Order: sequence, then structure tokens, then C-alpha cells
Amino acid sequence: MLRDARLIAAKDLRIELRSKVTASQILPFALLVLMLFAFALDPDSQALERATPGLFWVAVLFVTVLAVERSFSLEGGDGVRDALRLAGLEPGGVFLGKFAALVVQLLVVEVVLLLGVLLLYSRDLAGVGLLAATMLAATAGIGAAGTLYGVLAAGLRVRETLLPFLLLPVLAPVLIAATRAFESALDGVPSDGWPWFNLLAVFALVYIGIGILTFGSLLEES
Amino acid sequence: MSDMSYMYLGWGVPLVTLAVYSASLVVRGRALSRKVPAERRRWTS
Amino acid sequence: MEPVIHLRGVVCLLGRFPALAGVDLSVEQGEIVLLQGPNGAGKSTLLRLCAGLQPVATGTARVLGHDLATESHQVRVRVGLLAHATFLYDDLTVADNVRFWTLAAKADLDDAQRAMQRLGLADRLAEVKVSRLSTGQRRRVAIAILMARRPELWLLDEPHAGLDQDGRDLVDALVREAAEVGATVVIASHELDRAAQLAPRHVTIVGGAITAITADTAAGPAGVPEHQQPEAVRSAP
Amino acid sequence: MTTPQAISASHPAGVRAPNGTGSSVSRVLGVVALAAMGLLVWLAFVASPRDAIQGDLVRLLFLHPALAWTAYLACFIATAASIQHLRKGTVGSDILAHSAVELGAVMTLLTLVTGSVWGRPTWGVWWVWDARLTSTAMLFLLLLGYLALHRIDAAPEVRSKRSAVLGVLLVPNVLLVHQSVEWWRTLHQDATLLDRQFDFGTSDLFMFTMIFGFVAVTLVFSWLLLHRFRVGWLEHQVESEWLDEAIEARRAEAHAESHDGTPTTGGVAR
Repeated sequence: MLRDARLIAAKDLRIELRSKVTASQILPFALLVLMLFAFALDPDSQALERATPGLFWVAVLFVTVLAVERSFSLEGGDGVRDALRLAGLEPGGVFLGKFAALVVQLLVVEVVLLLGVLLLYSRDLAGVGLLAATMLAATAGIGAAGTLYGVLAAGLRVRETLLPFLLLPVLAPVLIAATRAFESALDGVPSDGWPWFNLLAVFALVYIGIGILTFGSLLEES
Repeated sequence: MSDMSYMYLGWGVPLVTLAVYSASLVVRGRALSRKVPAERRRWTS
Repeated sequence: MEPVIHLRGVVCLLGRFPALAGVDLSVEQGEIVLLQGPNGAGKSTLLRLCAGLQPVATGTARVLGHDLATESHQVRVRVGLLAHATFLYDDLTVADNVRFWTLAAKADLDDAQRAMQRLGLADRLAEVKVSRLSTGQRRRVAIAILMARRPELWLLDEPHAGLDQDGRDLVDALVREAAEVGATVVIASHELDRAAQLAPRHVTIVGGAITAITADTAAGPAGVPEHQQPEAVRSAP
Repeated sequence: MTTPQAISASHPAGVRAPNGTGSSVSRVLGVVALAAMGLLVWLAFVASPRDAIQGDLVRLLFLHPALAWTAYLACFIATAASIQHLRKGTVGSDILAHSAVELGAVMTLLTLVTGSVWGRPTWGVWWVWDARLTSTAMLFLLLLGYLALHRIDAAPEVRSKRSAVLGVLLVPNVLLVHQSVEWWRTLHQDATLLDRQFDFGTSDLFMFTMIFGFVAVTLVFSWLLLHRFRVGWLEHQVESEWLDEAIEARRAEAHAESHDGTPTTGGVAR
């Protein structure tokens, strides 16, 4: 299973290297969202600074929807879904592979976004340990849920509208937990944030588990 | 508005909704069962 | 010995459409069979079914000794399906695609390299993105991946379509070589003159059911009764 | 080949089938549920006195928590049926899950409405970001998502399989959303505003009416679920009836074209 996961993840990342869709479209979009928030909340008031953690994670959720759609539009091409089944790949491995590639791309975007909010919204970096742990756990949860819901919507004519509707309510706990954890980290009270990290870890584990278990029947269908 | 009028609203909306929903189920069931042969709609309970 | 393909009363649905409406067919090991019939007759669906990609609605279907209803995943890894879709990632190069699909199927990379050489993909084209290729070139990549898998059952859907003269000859040679080493081949084709030279047995499918099975030793379209020839062939030059 | 029409035509009098979704058991259940609801209304509005703290507003609390309970019950049924569908692939489990979700959505909406109507005189606003209210609203959105996925235009097996995966996720999602919202709110205020403003222990009649509310609403829920399931079952039957005809039509194509073809046989009953 891990061998198949590595193969799929390497393939997805290679496609990204060759097509650079994340780098040239999704990443600039994320930065654009940061600008839009500044327009909406007057930058001279303190609103922007206070809302930084929440705005960061809302931006990440927007990016997630795009990244998930991209990830599964790859598999929508020219009978690829059939080919994956014909290759006899382990479904759990396919899930983990797609998951890993998505997480790597999201993490890259998040690091750039974090630098963006620190610079643009004039926050100081604090609580780096909690920030990094939150980012990893939250991204694992987002990636697992995104992969699972991505394949649920994949190949349907209504996928562009269905995916955000299905995915975003489910990611609400991640948004809440990651935002609170970031708040505590940036405010310099990391001890308040660790329970939120635990919640994020539970979320990620639940979704990875269910993903591995159910991906088989989702690939199986005609 | 008095507290009692909120109570009538709070009870009325659910009761009416459930009644309408029930009626719609019965009507849909009647309409559909005309299209389905009797063999396939013998309810065991 | 059990036939490689053994279908009894197979019904197969595409959404709500019964693409196969009760098919009976047996194909023995090492046979080369030509599947013919008009457009929409169910040829492609039959091949996809045999590859384990299409659920069996009713009837029994056994391929390579496995029941498709329960063990289709054991069948899939042993067949090679050349379909209308080429199963390629547009954003990857030819070499990337061949490498990925070969590893995915746990096949041998050296075999894949030899297949690419034989199909003229090893040199200039290897580093070209698949999205830049012509239809015929894409078909060649798909065939190279198929060869590397060394399937026991080849299911070829219009294998000559889109290929140049050289490519068509190559396909014929590959089919003969596969049969020589004991593989079974089913070809769905409208190019009856070419396919008939390969396949001694012709199966006609119309309206999702098999209407005729003719075993010709005198190969060629003349061996098939006129009324069974599909429209496309009769009007062909 | 025997079509279902042929079967029913050959036993016109031998089959006793109802002309709808009712049956003797469901009729009894329906009457009992209706009587229980009537009794509940009487208990809530006539028998119960005003609450010392809440006044007349307490009367809504005989209904609101019971509605919320059936909404959660529907989620558990939907998840259990979805797991069953993924394991066995039976049609009935998909219909049950879909019925439970649809009913759950109705119950969740009513929970929100009653909570909001109760909140307006209590807090002076229709909506507060109370933990329980917020997580109920999220539950409503999750259920709408399931219904949207179940409505997609795709092959029936694809639709039910994808919906089943979503159904399996329903209970974990509800728990995660609930937990996160609860913590989120406890940072700023008490977890829920509903619990602390009245006191049950004082009156046995309050206690009884409260519990009776759960019983009555659960009875109504069961009746609705039973009938919704049967409607779904009938819909499935109507949908699958085309199959025999479609195969017949497809075969006719073959027979029209072939003169000496081997006739194909095979049962095509589903």
C-alpha cells in the first residue's frame, strides 16, 4: 500500500512540476485573497490584525477547494480512472498518495501565506512550535477530507458546485480549531492552543482512517 | 408579542410542517403504488 | 480446461441502457477472435466487461478462471485493454507516462523500454508531453504500456484506428506474437480485411447480443455472409 | 421471460397489496402517534402550569429537545444504514439512509425554528451564536449536502455508493463539529444558554411531560420513517421497471438484423 501511495504521490507532484498550476495559479490566488481581506476590513483599523488567524485559515480553505478540484481533474482525463483500476493499485494506497501530494502542495502555499499575513497584516511571529504543529495537523485533516470529498464529487457534471458545498461545512471544525490555535500562538499563550491541536489531530486521523477504508468502493464503481 | 403567541408559533410551525410532510408522503405513496405491480408492494408489517 | 472467456446470459448496463442484453460467448486460450458489428452494438462494452471494468447486471461471466462479479480485481491485472481512451496523463511526458503505468502495474521497466523502442518512442518523443502528441502517437504510447504489462488476455478496441501503415503492421505483428506465446486476443474492429487475416473466428454482435459466430479458415471478409456485414464495411472502399 | 406485470396478472386475487404505503402495523402506529401528539399538546398547554422563571416559554421545551433528539437519531440510522450499504450493497439500506437523512433534515430544521422562536422572547434576538444552535445549523448543512449528492444525475449504483460514503461520515462529522463548536463557545461564555434558565426537579408533571414529549415525537418519527422508506422503495421499483422493457427492445435490434443467428436466452429478472 505504501509503495502505491509513493508512486501516486510522486506522479502527482511530477505533474505539478511539469504543469505548475499550483505555483502559477493557486498560490497567486491565495495572495489575492489576502489583499481582498485588507480591502474589506479597513487596514488602518485594528480589525485586520486581530482577525489575522481567521483570515489566514479562510484563505487556506479557499485554496483547498481549488487544489482538490485540480487534484481530481488530473484523474478525470482520458480514461485514467479505468486505468488506475486496471493497474491493480491498492485503493488505500491511491488515497494516501493523492492525500500526500495534496498536503505537500497545501503546505507550500500555507508557508507563503503565513509570510504574507505576517508582512501585510503586521503581526509578529510567535509560538513557532505550536504554529508548525497546528499547520501540519490542520493540513493533514484538510488534505484527508479534501481527498475523500474530492473523489466523491469527481467525474460528476456538477462537481464544481457540489465540492465546496460538501467540503466546507465538514472543514468547519478545522477552521475553528486551527484559528484558535493560531490565535494562542501569535498572542504568545501557546498553552491555550494545544487542546485545539489535539482536536485537529483527531480530525486528521478519523479522515485518514475512513479514507483508506472507503476509497476502494469509490474507485470500484463504473 | 406576548409569550403565548411565541408559543403558538413555536408549536404551530412544527405541527403544520409534520402534518404537511406526512400528507405528502401518503399522497406520493398512493400515486407511486399505482405504477408498481401489487407483487412488489406487500409490506411485511 | 476452462475457456479464457466464458459468458452466459450476460446483461450489462450503461446507466439505464442495456448495452449488452444477454451475451453467450466462449473463447479458448490462445485464440484470436474478431469481434464485429455496427456502431453501438456493444463491442466496446463487451471488451470493458471482459477487462473487469463493467459490472455484470445479470448472468455469469468468468474470465481467466475468475468470476467477474466477485473477483474482477484479479482479472484486471492480467488483461491488457487497448480502449478508445488512451489512459494517459496529458501533463506528463511520454517517458513519465510509460514509467508510471509500468510501475503501477508492477511490470518490468526494461520491457517498457524495449516496447518504447519498438514503437519509435524511445528517442525524440520520450521527453515530449502527451498533450502535444497526435492521436496516432498517443495510441503508440498506449500500446507500449500494454506490451510492457505482458497481458494474458489482450482486449483490443479498434487497434488499427488512427495509426499509419507502419503502425498497423506493427499491431498485427504484436497480436501474432502474443498468440504464439499462448496469450488470447479479442479484437473489435471495423477493418475487417486486416483483422480477418489475423483472426480465424469471427463473432458478430448486434443490439447487445451475439448473432453469429463463424469459424473461417479462408480468412477475409468474403467469408462473412453479406447480410451480417455492418454498414460501415459495406460502404468502405 | 416473465415480467412482473405477468406475475401480478396471473394472481389478480391472490395478492393482498395495499394501495399506498400503509399497512396494518403502520396504521396502528399512526393512530398511536397521533393520539400521543394530541395528548402532548394537551399536557403542554393545558395541564402544565407556567414555569416560575420561564413563564409560558417553558411550554416549547416539551417539543424542542424531542425534535433535536430525533434529528440525531436520524443521523445514527443514516450512518448505520450507510455502513450496511457499503458492506453488502443492498438497495434497501441506501433507501433507508436516504429516508433517514431527509427526515433528519426536516427535524433539524424544526429544531432550529423552535429554538429560534424560543430565543426571540428569551434573548431578544432570533439567533445567537450559542454552541448548540450553531452545531445544529451545521448539522442541517451536512444533511443538505447528503441530499444534494443523492440527487445527482448518475448511474444508481454510483449515486448510492457515493451517498453511502457521505452517510458513513455523517456521525463522525456531527461529533467533530459539535465538539469544536462547544469548545469555541466555552471560551467566551457558557456552552449553552438553554440549560441554565429553568429547573426541572421542581415538578413531577414537568418531568413527565418532558419525557412524554420524547416518546410522542419519536413515535411520529417512526411513522414518518416507515412511510418515507416505503415511498423510496416504490420509487426504486418504478425506476427498475424499465429494465425488462429496455432489454427486450435491445434484443429486438439483434433479432431484426440476424437471420440465422443463435438465439440468446437467459433470465433477466432482477
